[in-house]
Amino acid sequence: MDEPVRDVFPGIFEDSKNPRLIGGHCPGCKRKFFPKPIVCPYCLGPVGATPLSREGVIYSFSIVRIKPPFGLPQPYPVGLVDLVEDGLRIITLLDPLKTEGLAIGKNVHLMVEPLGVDAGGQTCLRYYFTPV
Amino acid sequence: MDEPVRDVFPGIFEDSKNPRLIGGHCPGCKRKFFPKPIVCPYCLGPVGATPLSREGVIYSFSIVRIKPPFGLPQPYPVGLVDLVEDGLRIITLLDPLKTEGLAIGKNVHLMVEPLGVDAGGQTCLRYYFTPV
Amino acid sequence: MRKVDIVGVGMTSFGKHQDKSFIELAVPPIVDALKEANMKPSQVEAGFCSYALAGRLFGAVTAGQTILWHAGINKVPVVNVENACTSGSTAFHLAWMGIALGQFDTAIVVGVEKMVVPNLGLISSGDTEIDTLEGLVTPASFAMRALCHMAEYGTTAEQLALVAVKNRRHASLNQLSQFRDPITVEDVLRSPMICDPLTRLSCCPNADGAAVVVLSAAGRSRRFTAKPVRVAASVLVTGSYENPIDLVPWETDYRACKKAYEIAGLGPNDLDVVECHDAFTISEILHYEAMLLCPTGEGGRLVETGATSLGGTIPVNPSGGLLSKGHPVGATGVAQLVEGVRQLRGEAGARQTEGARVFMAQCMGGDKDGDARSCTANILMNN
Amino acid sequence: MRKVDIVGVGMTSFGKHQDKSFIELAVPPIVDALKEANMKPSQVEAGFCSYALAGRLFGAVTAGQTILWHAGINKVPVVNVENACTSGSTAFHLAWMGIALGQFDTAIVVGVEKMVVPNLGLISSGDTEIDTLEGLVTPASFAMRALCHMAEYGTTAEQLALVAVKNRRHASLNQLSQFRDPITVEDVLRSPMICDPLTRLSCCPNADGAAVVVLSAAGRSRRFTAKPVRVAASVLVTGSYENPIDLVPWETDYRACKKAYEIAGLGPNDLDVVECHDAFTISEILHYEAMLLCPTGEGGRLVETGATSLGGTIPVNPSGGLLSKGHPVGATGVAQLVEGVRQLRGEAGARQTEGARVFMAQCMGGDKDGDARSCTANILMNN
Ligand SMILES: [Zn+2]
Ligand SMILES: [Zn+2]
Repeated sequence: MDEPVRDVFPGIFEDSKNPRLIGGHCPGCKRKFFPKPIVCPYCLGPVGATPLSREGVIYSFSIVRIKPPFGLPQPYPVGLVDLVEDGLRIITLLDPLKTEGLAIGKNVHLMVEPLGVDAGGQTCLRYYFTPV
Repeated sequence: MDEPVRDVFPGIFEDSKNPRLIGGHCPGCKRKFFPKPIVCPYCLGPVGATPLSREGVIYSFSIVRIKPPFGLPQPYPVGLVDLVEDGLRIITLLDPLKTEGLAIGKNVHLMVEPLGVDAGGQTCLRYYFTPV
Repeated sequence: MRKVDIVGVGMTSFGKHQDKSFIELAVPPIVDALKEANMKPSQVEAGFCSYALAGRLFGAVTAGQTILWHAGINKVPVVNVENACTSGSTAFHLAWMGIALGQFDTAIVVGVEKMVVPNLGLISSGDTEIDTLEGLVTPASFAMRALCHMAEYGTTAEQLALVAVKNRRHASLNQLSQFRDPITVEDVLRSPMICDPLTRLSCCPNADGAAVVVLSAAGRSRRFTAKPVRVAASVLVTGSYENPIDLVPWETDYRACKKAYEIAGLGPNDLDVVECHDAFTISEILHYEAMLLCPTGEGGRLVETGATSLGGTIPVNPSGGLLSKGHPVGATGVAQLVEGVRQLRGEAGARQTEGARVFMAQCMGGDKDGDARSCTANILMNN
Repeated sequence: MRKVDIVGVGMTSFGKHQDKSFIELAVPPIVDALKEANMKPSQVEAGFCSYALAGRLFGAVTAGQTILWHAGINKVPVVNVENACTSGSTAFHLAWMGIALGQFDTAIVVGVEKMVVPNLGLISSGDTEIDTLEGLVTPASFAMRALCHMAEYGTTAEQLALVAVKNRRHASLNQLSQFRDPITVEDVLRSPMICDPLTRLSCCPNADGAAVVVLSAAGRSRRFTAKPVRVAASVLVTGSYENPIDLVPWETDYRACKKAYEIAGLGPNDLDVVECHDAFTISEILHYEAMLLCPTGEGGRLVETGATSLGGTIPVNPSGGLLSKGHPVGATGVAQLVEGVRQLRGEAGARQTEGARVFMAQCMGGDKDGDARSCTANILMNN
């Protein structure tokens, strides 16, 4: 049997049929974070793990046309996406098959698929957002 | 035809039948240096190239028994050798075939031979001192 | 707090120096700067050396000590500083601080980087950071800023391109710049797309280079030079990294510049000439706004007016900027100050800003969560 | 010049931390040190972070900013410092300088390194330096010092080994040390030869680790802690690199320690406890002599008397030293100060030096031409 494909970075998403990014939540400050910080930067208290919204809105984006890092497709889009429910703006890969028609304000949702390689050069699961 | 074997570092020795290290000489300060510095550190004036003495005396040494860098033999000796004529004490490889009988005060003389690889992994000429 | 002057400067050309090692590159401009300052190596009381990539590329450690030894400087405190693109301006800040506060009377700052090497790869915010793993290359983060600026303020691709065109025109007057041939807006727009909307000519090239500044307590600076240049303010800050963060306006940039103005007791109208961190065309436009050369959102229109060209009301990047010179990371922040000193001394030749009395250098570096990890603002003036 | 106090410290255990990234390693001791100091992140006015190898190993740039952000510290000046084995003590020196001279009132120093990684390779003075290419690995340069010391002063292999035995005995009392099982002189002498006469147990092991110190202007330190520890002297020097240079005695080492004594107005007899840079057994013996704990050449006999053991007249490396803890380069110099603070506060538990009032930390790093490129000496005391 094949070994399961690893996550690009440990602990940052759940890979189920309906994937979720795993952020942090400070019970003291009521703030959310992505990725989950080591402690809460506001009160230095412990931070719990919390799944984040699957739905986002593009704040800004670009299409990277140079030779891609980590075995990503050429070209690939990257963006800052607002997770409106969580009050977070996160840096994320966007769907490499949908470089056309991206725009500020466009609704996107989360995907987790095998895509590119990790820092060690192994095929891995990556999260990205795709236009709805 | 084979390409000529490169020097471990450009410009630090002449590889003739009687090899010489190439040091620096400041005409102002009358000081010698090895390797040749970019300018004279004492007066910041230009430094000429000068061949150094082939004969040296061991000031101190050690035998490196760990996994060697740059494809050197295991073990290999390294030392600080006084070039008495030049008033210089220099760090140098010692003869890897003569790790026995090395001692402080022992007379040594300069050799240049293909030995190990350079920073780029290519076989190269290296200088070393061998017991007389 | 004591006043501090720059009493000598030196720099290599920026570009390819394939024949020289990282160490060899740094030594001649030290010798030049000391000569200019009429200062002996033994009179230098502290050394600050900046390089950001040589550890990774060449296994360099404590390289500043070796570099300074080559120029006859030993025994004194030497510190090697890394602060991404602000490495050089941070080294300068520390040297200024030590003199201003009386720890030493003279100091030398050496910024150096050798980047035109086969194994350079992409420069990112760290190989194991999630942003990097998710494909955030440096030009993309500036491309996203550009898109926001265009959407929010109506800035055009042509206005962005004009930054590169202007800086190349300036560079044509600077023998030390890597690229000196004039380019047009069309050239910029038609060069290969790197990260939409930034084309190749919208991004600064790599370079090898070194730059040096020698500092003295102001009370002693006339022993060294007839033309000391005063450090009116030296500011270093890090980002706020608030989330959600707005890409424009750039709070960290505004904060650093504002603090420098306050310390110097000056405002944007007092500036005669500026060098800023034009790593990308959009960067210069953002920095105009942070330096308050124009209201937020007006940067694109400002470059269009010609105000920031040589001969305009406030020339920006007379040296040609990073866009023309290239960006040897550890040297960049020091080279900006070298240009400032030459402008203030009236020694900038064909690119001289007439009667320049006040100069500002703005520098930024290190991406994190849509913010900069480091930003410096240094103001120099004649006295 | 203002007086400066240490008001909080923290450190990880030194050893293998395979589950933690370089960044993750550094954050918990910051949190601990701030708690100890009863200081909020927003009260920290400047940050100095030291790492020497993370650029090479992980492509890290401006990592200090990221580390400090994780502990809630943003906006303030942050500098990343590299000074080989003295990276941490140099970062401390800069933080001390900024407070002593009034640039800021509080500062944090974070030293961190992650070295237990597969791709570490040999640490040398730079991959392209001639010494390195000619086979000079770091243990060899200390082995040559050992040989000189033995030939000139009659120091024995057993005396050298006693340094490792003593430090391991100390380490058995320190939960944070990587190696804690007692060893004998025979163990040291029979462990595999690395560079004659230095065996494996004569050389410090690699480690991952982080250490943190929080500083305050003395006038305010009681707001933060009931047990502030005063910085009596902080000295940074570089080598003289004279040629020919004598390997023993080590002029640069003597010069740094002498300067620290002068600034503190103290002498070796005033010291109660010491941490020094025992990267190799011979190093500690050389440092005894440079710190004037004994006359030149007598270091081997000093360790034999037990004077430098816990319970002796001047315990050296009560923490277990680099030989037991390991040597995470960027963290080492800060960890020495953490041990000093704990000793002076009377919080060192089973390894406490009774009534310790004055502590010295000596650190050295970066080989060049038979000299050190950097040497620091810091004296701490109760007040
Ligand atoms: Zn919180
Ligand atoms: Zn000379």
